[in-house]
Order: sequence, then structure tokens, then C-alpha cells
Amino acid sequence: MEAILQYLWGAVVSFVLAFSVGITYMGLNRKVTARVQNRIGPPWYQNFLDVVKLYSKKTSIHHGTMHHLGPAFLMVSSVLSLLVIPILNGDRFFPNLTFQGDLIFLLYIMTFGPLGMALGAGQTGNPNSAIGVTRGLAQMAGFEIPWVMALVALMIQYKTTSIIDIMNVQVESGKWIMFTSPFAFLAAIMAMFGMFRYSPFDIVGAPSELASGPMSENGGKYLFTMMSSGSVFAFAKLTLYVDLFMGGANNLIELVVKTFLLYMIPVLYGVVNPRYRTEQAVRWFWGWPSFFGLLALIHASIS
Amino acid sequence: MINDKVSQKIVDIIQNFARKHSLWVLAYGTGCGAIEIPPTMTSRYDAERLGVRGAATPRQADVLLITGYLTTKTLKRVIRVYEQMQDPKYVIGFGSCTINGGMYYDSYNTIKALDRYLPVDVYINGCMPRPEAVLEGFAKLQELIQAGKADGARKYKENLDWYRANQKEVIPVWRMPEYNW
Amino acid sequence: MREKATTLYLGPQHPGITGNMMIRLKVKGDTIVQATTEVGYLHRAFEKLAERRNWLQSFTLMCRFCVPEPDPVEESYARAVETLEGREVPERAKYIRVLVLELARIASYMLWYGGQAGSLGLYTIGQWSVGDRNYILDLFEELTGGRVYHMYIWPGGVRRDLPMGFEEKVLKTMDYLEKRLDDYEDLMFDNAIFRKRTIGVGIIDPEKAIEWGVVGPPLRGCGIQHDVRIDEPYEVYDQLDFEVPTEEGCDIWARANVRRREIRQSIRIIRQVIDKMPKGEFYNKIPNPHKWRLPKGDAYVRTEAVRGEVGMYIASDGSEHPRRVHFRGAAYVHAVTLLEDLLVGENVADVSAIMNSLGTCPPEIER
Amino acid sequence: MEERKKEIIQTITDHFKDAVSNPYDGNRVDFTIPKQQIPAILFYLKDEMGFNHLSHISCIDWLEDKQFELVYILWSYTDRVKVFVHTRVDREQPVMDNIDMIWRQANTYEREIREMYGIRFAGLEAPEEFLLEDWQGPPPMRRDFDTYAYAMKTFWDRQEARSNAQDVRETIRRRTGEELPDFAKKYSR
Repeated sequence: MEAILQYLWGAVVSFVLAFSVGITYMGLNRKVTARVQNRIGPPWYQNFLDVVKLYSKKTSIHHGTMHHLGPAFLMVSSVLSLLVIPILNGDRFFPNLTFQGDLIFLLYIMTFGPLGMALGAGQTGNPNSAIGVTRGLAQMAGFEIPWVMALVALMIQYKTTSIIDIMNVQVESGKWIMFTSPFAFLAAIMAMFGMFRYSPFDIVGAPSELASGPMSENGGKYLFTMMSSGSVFAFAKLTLYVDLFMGGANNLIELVVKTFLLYMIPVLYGVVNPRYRTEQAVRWFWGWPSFFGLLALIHASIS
Repeated sequence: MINDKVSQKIVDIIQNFARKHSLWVLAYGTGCGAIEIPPTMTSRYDAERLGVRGAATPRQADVLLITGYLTTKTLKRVIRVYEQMQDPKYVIGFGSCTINGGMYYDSYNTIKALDRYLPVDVYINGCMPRPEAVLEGFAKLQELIQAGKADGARKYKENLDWYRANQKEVIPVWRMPEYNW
Repeated sequence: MREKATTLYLGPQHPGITGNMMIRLKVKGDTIVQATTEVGYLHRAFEKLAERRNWLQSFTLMCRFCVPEPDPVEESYARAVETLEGREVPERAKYIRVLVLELARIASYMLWYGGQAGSLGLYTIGQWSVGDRNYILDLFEELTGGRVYHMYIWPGGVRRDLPMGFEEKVLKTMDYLEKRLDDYEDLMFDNAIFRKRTIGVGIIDPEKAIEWGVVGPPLRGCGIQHDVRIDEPYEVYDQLDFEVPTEEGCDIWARANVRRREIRQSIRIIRQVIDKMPKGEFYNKIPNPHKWRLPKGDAYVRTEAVRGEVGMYIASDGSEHPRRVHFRGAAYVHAVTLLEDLLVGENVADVSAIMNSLGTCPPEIER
Repeated sequence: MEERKKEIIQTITDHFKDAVSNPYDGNRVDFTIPKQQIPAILFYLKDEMGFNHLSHISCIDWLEDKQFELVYILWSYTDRVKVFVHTRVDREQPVMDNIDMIWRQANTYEREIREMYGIRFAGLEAPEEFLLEDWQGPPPMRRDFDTYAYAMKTFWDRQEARSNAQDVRETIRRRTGEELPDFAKKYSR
């Protein structure tokens, strides 16, 4: 009984943590972008205000059941993936759900949300949403390949599918996988550009092309759900990267520093680049990132 | 124990604070005033400091910025856009021509007083209003929101018949869905 | 395989559209099979209103024809009136006019920088260039009193002389801008993704270009060197030394490069103008505007704006009021027939970039 | 340029007996011609004389003559001469030939003129509406359409505010308590 309570407690705390850190990161993203763009920019807590405002908006849009469920699917997917990913080394405070084989489960869960969103957006009848969804799925087909290759390379190399085991390997050897299998890291980082959907891969919700893509018909509470699930998901992904490649984190401050540094890679790359067209983006992912993924696989199987 | 009134008041204060500092402006340049929106949003004047930010679709927007004169053809679209926006929503009339027709007072294709067709919360006068004036308009709107006085949407809902009658007066062929909130 | 075509309404409320207009796209997958423009959202009936006002009152309407760049329209109107009346313009006024026109050209190109880069998702350029554009608007404010609408170039000369120390301020701004332009070019034109997005997109067939009435940077992007400033020099452009750049690509990249080089030429022109500016009168006074009658007849003048050739046709019946004022915008021919033709076969993602590269300006179409 | 101008006038008047040349200074050549010959003369100017840029098509309503005047302005990139071709159309039955097969962009001009003046262009393929939507009055650019009366009748006018808003200084003083300078006081109410 106590164990279950502890799990629940850990789940709630990690959700709150992921939500607030994720939203802060988004605010910092806007701030950093603004500084690059030669202006002051909004305060770092701007996104909290946005989220509260979106939640307090009345929402009277109805396009059918799937449209209502779409953001919920996203939220479920983000929270589930957060719960599967161990937050800290050593399993003391945030045990979450960890079990043998969770990497494969995670791969499934991470694609589940966007698919549900795609169904929801498809039902709105807005052509912008429909085109945005097809673009999103195409882009997913692009970055999933290097991403899966990198993960499979890790699984082969360390002969485990558990994230905890991979973290333990790094803690024991004292070497980050980032350095021991650099090709997998490179492939995964490049795939991360696609996951975060910042420029040059913001093709899904490109404003000057598709208004805001799949979100076109979603305002108020829907957008609130999407924004908060996005921030949770962002934190979950960053934590996963830290767990897998950067030796995990021993305390929260270390985690925040590491995730923030990782987060700045796509943000800063995005500020100075225009966006790709869909087929160019997919081709990009199937180029160098996939090549690195292949190298990682070869490296894993010979070592 | 906190009674309902007090808790409602606290919620209102938090909501109004958030609404005040997060104004998403619909990216719809209805008239020539749209030329001063990029300077307002970009580096020198940087409206994002106040939480003012562009929104791509009416569903996500809070503020409808009517940038200048409205032709009857645009008025129809603007009404549609306004009705698609979600509560709470605000309208800012931008430029002299939204107030009294400005220099287009004798044109056969532009309306002369915006507040007969849409509930306007803040007017910014001038032709063109400078970015400073636009920022001041936003600051004024924030004041109104904080005081809970920016209730154009409620006015529209309560007096829908009057607004509809005025709108139908200038739009000869009315093929639009009903307003559903 | 037969796919069903989806109808996609681009605008009038759409962040990617340049102004208030609408394009109805028939889309198969991501490819456009048919495009129909619908304009008229900004029709204010200026030309009708001008018939109710006298010759000088109409002049305040003129600058509202095209919002991003009002000065060439003022210039066209002023010069059309002068041609019809046979009014002389003092030499100094001509130089000041060229100065204002070129400053307006740079300001408009800075806005274009933001639009072109923003349409492809490179928002940083837009933030920089639109922010720096304020420096030129400051100059305008000092000179004319207005940031956007100047009403400065009027029949008979210009409205006011240059303020004290204005030349130095212009030169200082030009030095600053030249430094900043290097930054924009580094970020925009040296970017591999920008190249990928623009090369080979939105190709105008150079054989068709003249026949279809393409003018301005789109025409020069096809390798055809035509510019009203050289073909039919007005004001003092024949005494100034500048080049009209051309590019061979016929695509967005070529047009962007033409514009990039034209800004440099404008800065060069401004430096020469300030160097050569004569002293003297700046205004050949017109009679009492309420009794100012122009002789019966008509006149048509052309001016080079950033979007290409703009023209002003005026006709007088000998009274105080214009009989007809008709403005020809460059976007008028670009945005309807040319755009409809150009968009077929392109990707949906490129519509906004193509519109920006043509310089589509709805207020000019609808007036 | 003067020789070239003479040459152009000579060639055109030789080919089109009805064409009347009007003298103008500068690089302007001007013809008046009956409306039936408009497509022919434009074709000729474009294909034989090199006037391949259609710069403008305009229309003027001469209410007192009961006629519309159409003006076609062409530009030659090689000769650097512009040609004006004027023609008159009867106001009661305004029918004109369509020239958008010569220059595609003429299509846009003709659509506008059709809408604004009610001139029918034979064989013009384009949607009926161009700038206006659901317009029910007469073609608005005609001289006998009074835009002021129409606007006053159709659109509600804020009369009082127009006169009140004249005094900006007074408004500022009321809002911020700023003291008016002496010279301005005599203008304020």
C-alpha cells in the first residue's frame, strides 16, 4: 500500500515539475529568441500567464467527438511517457513506472499522441488542419527512422531495453554514452530537431502557410491542453535524452541544467534558419541523421 | 471557510491578471493600419513585452484589431471572424476611419462608425496612429480588463438584435451562419 | 491515380497573405492545380472620391493608394499634374524628391526583407529589418511630419525645405544601414535552407514576362533590364550614376537578389543626391487651390516603385476638380493574372513566398 | 526620337485611315480612332511596331457628351515612346471589343472597367464581380452616381463626433489636465 502511495505521490510531483519546468522553458525560449532578434521580449513567466488565460477562456467549438478527444490523447501520451521515464538516478524519489522493456513501450507511446491529435484535427473539416496533419505524419516518418536507429543501437550495445539499466551502466562506468557511442547520440540529437518542431522543422504549424496547422480550430481550453501537454512532453523528452546519453542526473538542479542546455540546441538553431518544405525535411532526416543511425548500429553490433 | 463570493473574486483577479498580460492579436490586417503593426511588434517597440502576440486563427485570438476603414466586403468577413473568436474577446478600433469614417466619409464602400457593427472596447485615433499610440491603446485595454470593464463581448451578446439589424443594413446579401456561443 | 482536389482558402484572414486579399486554391496533395485571386476587400473608391475634391485635396488621397510605399504615388500624381499644366519644378525640389523616393524605396525594401524572410519562417530577419526601418521613418518624420503618409511631394515642388543638418543625419543612417544590410545578407542569402526554398520556385517564363506585363524586380529577375528610371528618366535620375541589377534565375532567389543589390544602389543614389544638391527654391507656388484649374487634356506618367512601374493617368475637363484620376499599380497586373498563372504547379508552402517576391500589394490593386 | 515619332505617326495613319493623330511634345504619340478598329490597331502596334508593353487602360465618363472614352497606353521598350490610343463608346449601349488575347493583363483592367462603368466587353471570360460584392446600385464610377448621397443614405454617420473631434488640444487637456497655451485658448470652446 505504501509503495503504491509513493508511486502516486511521485507521479503527481513529477507531473507538476515537468509542467512548470516545461512552461518555463517555453518562456525562456521566447526570451532567448527575442534577445537574438534585438529586442527585450516577454518576461520569462509569460507562458504561465498565457496558459492561465487560455484555461479561463470560454470554449464553444464543436466539431465532433474526436475533435474533443484529440487534445486529450496528446495529454495522455505526454503524461504516460513522462511516467515511464525515470527522472533522477538512483530511483529514490521519483520511481515512476519502470520495467524491463520500457524503451519499446516509450517508442509506441510517443507516437500515440500525435496520431490521436491527427484524428481530432481531421474531424474539424478545416483544410489547414488536414494538410497540417499530413505534414506532421510525414515529418514523423522522417525523424522516427534515425531516432529508432539510435535507440536500437543502444539496446544492442547494452543488451537491455530498460532505461534504468542504461542509466546504471553510465553511473557505474562513469562515462556518458554521449561519448562512448557518439553516432547514436548524433542521430538522436538530429532527430530531436524534428520532435521539437522548431524552425527549420516547424512545417506542421507554419503560420505563413497553414495558419497554425492542426491547431487551427482549437482555441481556449483545447489550446491550453495542447500547450501544457506540449510542455510536459518537452520536459519528458529532454529528460529521456539526459537519461540515455548524458548519464542521468543526480539531483534536480543538475537535471535542469542539462535539459536546458539540450533544449537550447534546437532553439538556437531555429532562430537563424528558415523552414524546410515537407519533402525537404523528410529528405534531410533520411540523409545524415539516418546515416549516423546506421553507423551507430554498426558500431553497436561490432563492439 | 471561504464563501463563494470571496473565492469568485480571487479567481476573477487571477483571471483578469492573466488575461491582461496575455493579449493575442488576430493577424488580420483589415486596412492600411496594418502597416504600423509590424513596427509595433518588432524590435524597437516590441509589443511582446506587454504580452501582445500574434495569433494565426480566430479561434486562438483575444483581440481583434480593426486596422482602419472597413469596406462592406471586409465587414462581412470581420463579423464572421469576430463571431468565431472565443470569449472573452476585445475589439480595438485603430485609426480615425473607424471612429467617424475619417477621410472616407463620402465613400460608397466604407462604413463610418465601427461601433454600430461591432462592440469596440478601445479606439486609437490618428491616421496612422504611431506605434506608441498603439501601445498606449493596448495599455488602456489592459486597464479596462483589470477593472473588469472590457465587456464588449457581453454587450454584443445582449444587444445582438441591434447589431444584427445594423449589419444587415449595410450588407445586402446575408449568407452567414447564426452566432453560436 | 485520381486524387480529389481540396479547396483551400488562403485569406482574407491568413497570416501568410500579404495584406487583405484572398486566393482560392485547388490543391491535390501539396500541389496547386488552380488558383483564383479574389480582391476588393480594400476598395475605398479613391478615384471616385478624387472627382469630388479639387486638384490639391485629391493629393491627400494619393498617398493612401499603396500603404507600404506611398511616395512614388505622390510623385506620380504631382508629376502628372505638372505635365498637364506645364508647371516647372525648381532644381532643388527635384533633388529632394529623388532623395525622398530613394529613402522610401529603402524603407519599403526593409519591409520586404521582413516579409520575404517571414514567409519562409526566418523571423529574425523581419525583426531586425523592420526595427531598423524605423530609422528611415524617423528621417521622414523629421522631414515631413509623418511616419507613413508624408504628403510631401506635391504639385510644384516639395512642401518644405530640408531641415538643418538633415543631410548629415541621412548619411549617418545610410552608414548604419550598410552595416546592418551585411548582417541581413549573411543570415538570409548565405543560408542553405533559404537557397533550397527559393531556387527554382515561382519561375516566370522570361519569354512571357514582357508580354504579360511583368515589371520591376520580377522582370529584372528574368534577366531583362528595364527600369523606368533609365527608360524614361524623370526628375534628375539621368544625372545620377547608378546601376540597374539583373539576375538570370527567374525564380524567387533571383528576385530577392535583385532587391538586395537595389538597396545598395539606392544608398549610392542618396549619397550622390546629397553631394550634388543645389541651393535655391524648392517650391513653385500654385495658385489658390480652390480656383486652380488645369487645362483640358490628359497626362500619363510612370514612376519606378519597388514593385515595378506604377503609373498615374489624369484627365481634366478644365474645371477645379479632376475628371479622372486612374492609378496603375505594379501589383495590379502581378497579383491577378500573373499570380493565378504562376501558382499552378507550385507547392502550397511556397504561396506566401511567391506573393512576397512579386511584391503583391492589395491596396494598390483595389484602391 | 522626333524622327521615330514621325515615322510611327506616318505608318499608323497610312494603315488606319480613320486614325487621327493628336500632336504632343516629348515621347508621347497620340491617336484617336473609332472603337471598331481598336483590336486591329493594338495588334498592329504590338506585333509590327514593337509596342509590347501595355501600360494602362483607362476609362473616362463624358456625361455631357453621352460617351465613354477609353484610353489604351502602350510603351515600347526599344523606342522609348508611349502611344495613347483614344476611342469613344456610346454611353447608352457601351459595348467594346475584348483585347485580353493580346495582353493577358488587359483582362484585369477590363474586369474593373466592366464593373465600375458598366461597359460590356465582348467575350471577356472572368467572374462578374471584381472589387465590389453584391453591389446593387448603378456602376459606381459613372458620373451620375453620387457617392456622397449614397454614403449618407447607407452608412450611419457620427455627425457630432466629427465636429467635436476637431479640437485635439482640448481633448488632451481634458484627459491629462495639461495647461493650454494662450494662443490656443481662443480656438477652444
